[in-house]
Formats: sequence, C-alpha cells, structure tokens
Amino acid sequence: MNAPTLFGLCAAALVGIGLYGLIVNPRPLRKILAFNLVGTGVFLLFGAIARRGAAVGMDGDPVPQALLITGIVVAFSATALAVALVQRLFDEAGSVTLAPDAPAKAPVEPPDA
Amino acid sequence: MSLVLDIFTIVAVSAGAFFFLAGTVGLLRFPDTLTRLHALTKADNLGLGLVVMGLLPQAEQPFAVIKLIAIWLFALLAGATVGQLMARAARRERPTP
Amino acid sequence: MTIPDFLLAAAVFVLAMVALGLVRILRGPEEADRMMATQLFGTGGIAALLLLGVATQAKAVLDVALTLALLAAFASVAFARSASSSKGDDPKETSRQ
Amino acid sequence: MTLALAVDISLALLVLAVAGWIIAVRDTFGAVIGFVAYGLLLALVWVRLAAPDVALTEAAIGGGLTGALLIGAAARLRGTEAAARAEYPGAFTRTLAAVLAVTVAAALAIGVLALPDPAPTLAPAAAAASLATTGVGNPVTAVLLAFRAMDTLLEAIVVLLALLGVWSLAPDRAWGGCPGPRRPVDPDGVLAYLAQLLPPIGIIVGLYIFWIGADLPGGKFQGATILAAMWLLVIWAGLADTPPIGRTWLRVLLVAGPLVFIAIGFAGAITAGAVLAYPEGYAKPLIVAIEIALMPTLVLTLALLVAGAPQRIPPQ
Repeated sequence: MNAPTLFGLCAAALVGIGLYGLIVNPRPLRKILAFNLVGTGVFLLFGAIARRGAAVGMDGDPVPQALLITGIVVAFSATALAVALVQRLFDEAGSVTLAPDAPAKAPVEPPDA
Repeated sequence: MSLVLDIFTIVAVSAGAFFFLAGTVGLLRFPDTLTRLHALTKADNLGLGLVVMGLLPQAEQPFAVIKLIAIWLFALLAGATVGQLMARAARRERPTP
Repeated sequence: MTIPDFLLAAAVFVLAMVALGLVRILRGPEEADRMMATQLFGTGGIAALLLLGVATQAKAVLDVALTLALLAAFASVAFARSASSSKGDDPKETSRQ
Repeated sequence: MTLALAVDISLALLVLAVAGWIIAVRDTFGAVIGFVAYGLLLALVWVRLAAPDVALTEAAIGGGLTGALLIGAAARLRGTEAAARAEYPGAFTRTLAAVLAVTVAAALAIGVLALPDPAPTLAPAAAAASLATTGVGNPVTAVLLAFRAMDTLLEAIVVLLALLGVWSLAPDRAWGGCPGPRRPVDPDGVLAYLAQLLPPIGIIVGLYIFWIGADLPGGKFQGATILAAMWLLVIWAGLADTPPIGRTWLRVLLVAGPLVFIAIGFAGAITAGAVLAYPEGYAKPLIVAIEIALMPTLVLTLALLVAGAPQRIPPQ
C-alpha cells in the first residue's frame, strides 16, 4: 500500500461518488459539481499512474502530467460553458428545472444594471 | 547551532499548530458569526505566521525565505480583507439591533 | 524523532484541524459562516502544504503555497460580491439611521 | 515511512469526506463552498504525488477561478432552490444509481490494483525526444511544447471555442456588450483596497511563475490563471469594466496566441521536416516565443470565461 495505489483507489471512489451525484441530483448546478468530481477522479487516476512511472531521474512520468495540465484547463472551460448555459436557461425560463413537462413561463427580464 | 534552530522550529511550529487548534475550536464553539470571525482571523494570522517562522531555519536558499514571508503576508492580507467582507455580509443578513 | 518526522506529524495535526473546520461548514447556519470555514480551510491547507513540502523536500512547494495564498481571498471576494448583489443595500447606510 | 503514509491516508480520507459531502448536502451554496475546499485539498494531493506543475495548475484554477465561477452562479440561482426540491428521484432510482456507482468504482479499483508491476512509462521516450534537443529544463514544459505540442495547440483552441460558446449565449439586445453585471462599488471600501493592493504583486508573481516554467515547475497556464484572477479582482471591485466583446483589439489578442503557434508549427514543416517540429538549436527560443504569444490570449480567455455571457450594452 504505497502512495500511488492509495490515491488510485481514492480516485476510483471519487469517480463513483461523482457518478452517483450526477444521476441523483436534479439541479443542473449540482450536476456540474458532480461532473467535476468525476473529472478530478479520472485526473487523480492519471496522477497515480504518472507517479508509478517515475524513471530516468524524474519523480513522475512527465507525459501524463502534461496531459493533466491540459485536462484541468479544458475541464475548467467546459465548466464555464455549462454554467453559462444554466445561467441563460434561468434568464429565459425563470427556472432551471430539467424536467421535460415543466410549464413554459414567460421569460423573466433580467435586471439591467 | 543547528540544534538551537531545530528546537526553535519545534517550538514555533507547535505554537502555530496550537493556534490552529484554538481558531478551529473558536470557529466551532462561538455563538454567532462575528465572534467566530474573531477566532478565525486569530488562527489565520498567528497560526500560519508561527508555522512559517518555524520553517524559516529549514529553508535552504535565501529566496525560499523571501517566499515564505511573502506567503504569510498574502495570507494576512487575505485574512484581513475577508474578515471585513464577512463582517459586512453577516451584518447585512442579520443587522444587529 | 527527526525534524522531518515532527513536521509531518504537525502536518497531520493541521489537517485534522482543517477537517474539524469542515464541521462548521456543515452546521454553518449562514453562508458567511461557511465562507469563514473556507478561509480557515485555505490557511490551514497552506500551513499543511508548507509543512509537507519542507519535510519531504518536495519541489516547487513554495510556489504552490504562494499561488494558494494569493488566491485565498478570491473565493470570499466572489461570495461578498454575490451576497452584496442579491441583498441590495450596503450595511453602512443602514447604520446611519 | 509510516508517517508519510499517515499523511496520505488522512489526506485521502479528507478528500473523500469533502467529495461525499458535496454530493450529500441539501443546499447548493454549501456544496459549492465544499468544492472550493475540495480544490485546495487536491492541490495538496498533487504535491504528495510529486506532480508540482499539476499542483500549481490545480491551486490556481481549482482554488481560484472555478470557485469564483461557481459561487457567482450559486448566488444568482439561489431563487431556484425550493422549486427543485420536489424533483428528487425516488428510493428505487437512488439505489440503482448507487449500485451503478459502486460497480464502476469497484471496476476502477480492480484496475488500479492490477496495474502491471514494471510500471509502463513514457519518461525515457519523452526525455530522449524533447529534453535533449530543446534544452528546456522542466520535463513537463518540454512535453507540453515539444513532445506533445499538438495537445497544447488544440487545447489553446478549445479554450477559445469555449469562450465563443459562452459569448454566443448572449441575449440579442446585449450582443457586442459587456459581460457581467456592472454594480456600483464604493471606491473607498475594502474590496477596492484589496483590488488596488493585490494585483500589482499578483502580476509579478504571475509573470514569475510563467517565466520559471521553462526550467522549474510553472508555465503559461498557471501564470495566465493568476493574471486572469487579478484582472477579475480589479473588475469586481468596480475599478475597471469588462471590455465589450465587439472591440477589435480584444478579438485580435484572443486569436493572436493560437495563430502564432500554428504559424511556428507549419514553419517547422519547412525548416525541420515535420509540422510542430523545431529546427536544430532554435527550439528553446521558439518555445519561449510561443509561450509569450499565448499568455495574453490565455489571460483574456480565462478571465472572460468567468465573467460570462455579455449582459449589457456599454454607455456610448
């Protein structure tokens, strides 16, 4: 039981927790949070594998670590896009429910500062 | 000489850890927001400050010493402004009679 | 009981304090309480990071702590800004009546 | 080394506790606050996994930008809390979801435990291909810009496309306007004080972390994130306003970074025989040129992603 294996198991648990949250919670913002949990779980798995691949005088395999940096930045921009979508849904429909039979309400006019 | 530095590190870091304990206990036990804020800012400034001071002799290059002090100053600045902002937000949610 | 072991023990202790702060996040009646616990979380995290980094001679730990300290106030600023936007006036006006 | 393992175990348990709490807590705002703490803990985990570059990125993006983005959204959507409470799925769906989640986690755990013992690694290949030729000290930066330059190029374009996606969500009347609400903030308040004191130092730290990226953990993404955070701080304090997205200088700067990267990439096809290859001896200056060109693009893109879709037309 060394550090990479421990954090690898922690990553597996994070993916499980995130997946459960993604399915169960009805609110879109909570689904974004759960999706980020799944994402960070997968990144943590990458990190554990990179740590195991330490060779040639490096503490960790640089290739997955470079992919991780790229992954974190792309995950952030995907989260920003998702939040903007939820915000627009709220501005237009006045509610953020994803239920298909939601009553279509008159779009709430966002306050113009 | 290094023994004195080590003892200094142990004393300073334990004092810092104690202030973290005090701050967290204060955060949990105090009745309302503003008193908790008091406990929180203590833990922030003194806890981290003492830990940083304890780590100074362990730092190798002088540049690391500058960074350690800079980290503490940033945390102080963050703690001070956040304390103000939280007090304002708390006052707005429940204006004191 | 060398210095690195002591620092690692201190890091575990500070992490425990940070976990206790998590309880305040759970029970925090108001959002300002939760933000304060996050602030304590941030500072405790930086302290634990410094202790870990110096104990295990990990590379670039000071830069990570510098980034964390610099952005420590960021979440609270976002909170204060959103709290002030949704609740209208500024308590300074209310205190003048 | 049992003490170090004790640190790892307590860290892993803390991360799982915060993750479980983010999912379980009823109130969305509490979950978002938990996510900010979760981002910070992850930075510690990356330090324990000896990945300082990733720790820097996680600290800057996870601790700073994502937290601010989600807290702003949670505050704006506070009104929808009660309405959504009725839509919680029944016990049957929840148990099904739990079973699925546990099986996926168990499968991954078995995979982790069954990892091959001579751990497969690309470190020697990356070292031979990029470290030796480019003279860049930091292996991760060498991989980012030489060994796997294509990933970084595509990523810079993906982040730009995400920004276009966010901008395209602007209502018609606000098209070409400024993102984010403009709220009067008292000029002598605490926020204005912080926004005048912190950014100059933050810019220095950001540029420092960007510059050391060539030889030490750091680089353009981490530096750009810090600079973007400082700019957002100035905007939120009311000292500056988000630029209207119609400005040509903004659009030119947004496109400049990827264009320079593509130009140098295709120039490589002529001089060094392959796209995104660097001619002998010119690798490091070219890599630094690409990083400098990408910096303004990344700072603008990351900050405007947090600022959100345009909402108001600026007073002419």
